[in-house]
Amino acid sequence: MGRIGGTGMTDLIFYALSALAIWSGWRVFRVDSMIRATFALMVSFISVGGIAVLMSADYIGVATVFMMAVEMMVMGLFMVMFMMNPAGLNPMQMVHQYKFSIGAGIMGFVGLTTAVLLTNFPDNPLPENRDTLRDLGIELLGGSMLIFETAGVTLLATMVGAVALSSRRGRFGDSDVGAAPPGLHPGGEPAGRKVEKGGGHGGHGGHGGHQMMAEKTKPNSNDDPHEGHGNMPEMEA
Amino acid sequence: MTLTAILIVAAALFGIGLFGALSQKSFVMLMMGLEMMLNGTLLAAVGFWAFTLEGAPKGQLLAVLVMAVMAVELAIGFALVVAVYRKRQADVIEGIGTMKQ
Amino acid sequence: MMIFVLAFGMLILFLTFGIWFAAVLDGVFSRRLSGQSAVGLLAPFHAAAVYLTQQRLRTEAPDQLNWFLSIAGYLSVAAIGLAVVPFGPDLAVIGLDTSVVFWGACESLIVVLIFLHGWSPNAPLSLIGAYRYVAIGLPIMLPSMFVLIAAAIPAQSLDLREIVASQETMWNVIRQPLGLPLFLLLGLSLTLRGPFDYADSEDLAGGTSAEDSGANRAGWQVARLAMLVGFSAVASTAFLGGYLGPVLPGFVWLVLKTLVVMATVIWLSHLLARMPVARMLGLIWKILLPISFLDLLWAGLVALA
Amino acid sequence: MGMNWIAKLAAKAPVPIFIARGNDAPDETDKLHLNPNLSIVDTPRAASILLVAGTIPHALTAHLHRLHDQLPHPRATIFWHSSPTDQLSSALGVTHGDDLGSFLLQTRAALLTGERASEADVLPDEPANVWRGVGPHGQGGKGMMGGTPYGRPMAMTDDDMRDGLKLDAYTADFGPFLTMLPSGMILKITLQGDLFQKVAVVSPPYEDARQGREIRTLLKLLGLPALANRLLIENAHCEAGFKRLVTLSGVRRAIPPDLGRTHDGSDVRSRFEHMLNDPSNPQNLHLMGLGLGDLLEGREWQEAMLILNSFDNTSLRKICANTPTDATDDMGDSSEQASGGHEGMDHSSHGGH
Repeated sequence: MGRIGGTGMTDLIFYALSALAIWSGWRVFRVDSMIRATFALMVSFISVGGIAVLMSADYIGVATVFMMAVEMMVMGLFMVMFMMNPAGLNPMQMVHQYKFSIGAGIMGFVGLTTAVLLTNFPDNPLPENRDTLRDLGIELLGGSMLIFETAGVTLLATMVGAVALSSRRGRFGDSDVGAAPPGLHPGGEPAGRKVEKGGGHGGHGGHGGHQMMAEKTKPNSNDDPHEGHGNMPEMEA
Repeated sequence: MTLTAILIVAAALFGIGLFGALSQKSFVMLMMGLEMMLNGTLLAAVGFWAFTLEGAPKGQLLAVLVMAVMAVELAIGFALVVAVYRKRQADVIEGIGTMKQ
Repeated sequence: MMIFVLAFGMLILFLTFGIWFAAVLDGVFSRRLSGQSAVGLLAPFHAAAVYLTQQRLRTEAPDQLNWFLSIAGYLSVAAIGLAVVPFGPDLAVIGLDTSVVFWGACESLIVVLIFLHGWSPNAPLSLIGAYRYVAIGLPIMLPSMFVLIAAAIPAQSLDLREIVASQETMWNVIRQPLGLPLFLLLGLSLTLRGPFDYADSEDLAGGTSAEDSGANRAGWQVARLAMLVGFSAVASTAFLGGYLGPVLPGFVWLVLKTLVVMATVIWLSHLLARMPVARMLGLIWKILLPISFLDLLWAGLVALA
Repeated sequence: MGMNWIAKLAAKAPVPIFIARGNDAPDETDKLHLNPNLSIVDTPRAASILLVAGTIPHALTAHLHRLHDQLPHPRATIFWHSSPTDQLSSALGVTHGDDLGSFLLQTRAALLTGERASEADVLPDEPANVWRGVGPHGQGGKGMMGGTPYGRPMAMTDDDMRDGLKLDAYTADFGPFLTMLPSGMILKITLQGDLFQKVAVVSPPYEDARQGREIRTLLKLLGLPALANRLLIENAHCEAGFKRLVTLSGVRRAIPPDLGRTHDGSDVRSRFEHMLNDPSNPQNLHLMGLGLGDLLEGREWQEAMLILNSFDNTSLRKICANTPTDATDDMGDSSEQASGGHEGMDHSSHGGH
């Protein structure tokens, strides 16, 4: 399936793209700057898209680049929005169970690789000159139309769900004032489970309580900024 | 470019993603780990399609579905991040030790 | 191989000439509108030379790598966008079955690159420009993709070469009258111009490029003009029949049509006022997007008829 | 030292100048836009020459020096109708107005050939504040939030005005030479994204800051710089051609309705209309205790700039007088020290040559 100037060239491009995909994937979790992390992931996706194009999956490859550029852009914005330190100018490592995670990652890789090496895969490569794009189109709007349309409806439902989840107005009032269900009789205790006073939350705003917001009271909030940093992430190696 | 090579690359991406998803404290970084795992999956799906299916279009359909899954994961993930942040001002996993209330 | 080298040479020639011409045209339009005499043909070179003699300043704690990558990337994406355009039958640098989707990928990468350009200097005004651009740049891509798909429908192909071939009898601009105007708005947004210039606008003292100096500034301005060339070439291919035309060689026709599109975009950019972001978002989601649906619906109905 | 070919080409281009307006900037300052040998740029990063027009009040000289350091080398400063400050003693002074253009051209040519040395930085190229972190990277203190490296603590969350998502806020001083703000005005702005959260006046605009430049700034803010320059031509606002262009541009519809409404019902749209049709005759507005906070808070950047520039100078100074000044801030050493930055750029952002 040498698409660009013979098999040797294709192999070379494949190895280069693979190396780029893995290296940038690794950088995602090693850089301080969230923006760099996000766009390293994008580079990884673009490389995989390139490999897909090498394998004659033109549409899949190009659409991966298309989708991932947009998705990573949105992700980058969320990074800047929610992170207290998106540029990594104040370097920190926000990790937990670090050794276990490394072990799990390596185990995952080794296990899958072993499985790959020990399995005999059938060898039915893509025939030369097959119009894969046309195949895909016919399949999407032919035999597998139901699947495709289900995916479409799922995406629509996702959009509705995402808007509902992220909007401020909830069923029982504004979400940021601590939504509570109405009482069983007028003015009574909220129905349902009781609120437990727990120091389980914290994070960003909680830290704010540290320095500047200590005096700021937050009426109507179930969250207490003074307790907020009970579990705040500590610096780790 | 052989199927084995492609699958090993996919396994490596999956492993990195697994490491990221398990180790990162921040929600958004955790989602990047999940995306990375799906990245490996996508590569493996396309690899199988190209080398073992004789170009049966259903293989490409699988890859399209993986992409749809990524989009759904991202959208719902961000919506949940926003919802949790509104309620708790939390942007790390430890911030929601409990899901109650 | 010979064909590839030929096409590549044409691309470089086209891009260089286009950038120069766009810069001249921009100067002419803006000075005409402000009631002043026109500028010389060499003015762009002089202006570029000024930037090249200046020092390249650093801001405090910038993201140097991304700063460089955003400028280089913007320029290369412009060139890559131009590369999918067929200069003649079967004469494209990148001949891809999915070139329309490929161009879409370029569009979305441009949003990323412009964001990075505003992000990297670590300065408030440029970051505001970057935020605002993403808010506008992502939604304006939706109508543009719909009109491009509509343009692909009569060709029954996502290949720009096929799309040109399908316009042998009638150009898409006549067949789908809503397509080109909507696509031109995208062009204003991709090249950071006039009513869609939310990244580099005057209310932010230059926005994402407020901190650029010296060679960086020259590079960014050249990249913007290159993007204009790339966009205009794609627009004239998808809607104005690309290289099709009588008597003259195909490449000349393509260049002429590209220049017409380019002049229109520059003219619109100087003529139209820019509204605040929230108002523009309303316009895009509530008016432009439904219009692009109509365009797609129309194209589908015509194809079925 | 001869010129290389790039410098020779550059010498033929219009001189990029950045204008820092003083209190009594000469009337001809605006006309410089019409000079084909000059190009007036919006950011000091693009300029070769800093033109100081009129006297800069003593309180603002530090800002002027910071602005000076933000110009790329080779650079020069020219004081026009004013005398150079002590720190900028190597700068040139000019009083005559007619041949300013040719004088600027000569200065630039001298810079390019190296006859005239580029001016050195006035302010030291070092952080504005001391390093007050503890950890190896300056993160310092307990947890992640500890220290304030170089006086810059991490961004803190602030209440949101639109939908209650409490995200990080950024506070900085903007002005006094920013082209979209009235000259001399320094605002301490707290931003969330591009939304104005809080506004305080550090320094009000000069008494004679604008000389009818508001309408041209408004046109520039609305993306029509060419039309703004056209207004410099005598009686241009009466021309039919100009009026047609304004109508064609849709500029009236581009201004959101009810933006910056005052008590007597006038909004940006109506004030824009008035300035366009009757520029010599300022409107009499009833402001009644209206402060900048009432007008700007919750607005996004472009809207806020439109509101600011839709008032004539007298009204704007009245509004500033109604606005609490910066003294009320009790954040101590937090973010605002980082932001002595003129142009809204951080103080030491001119660093690293």
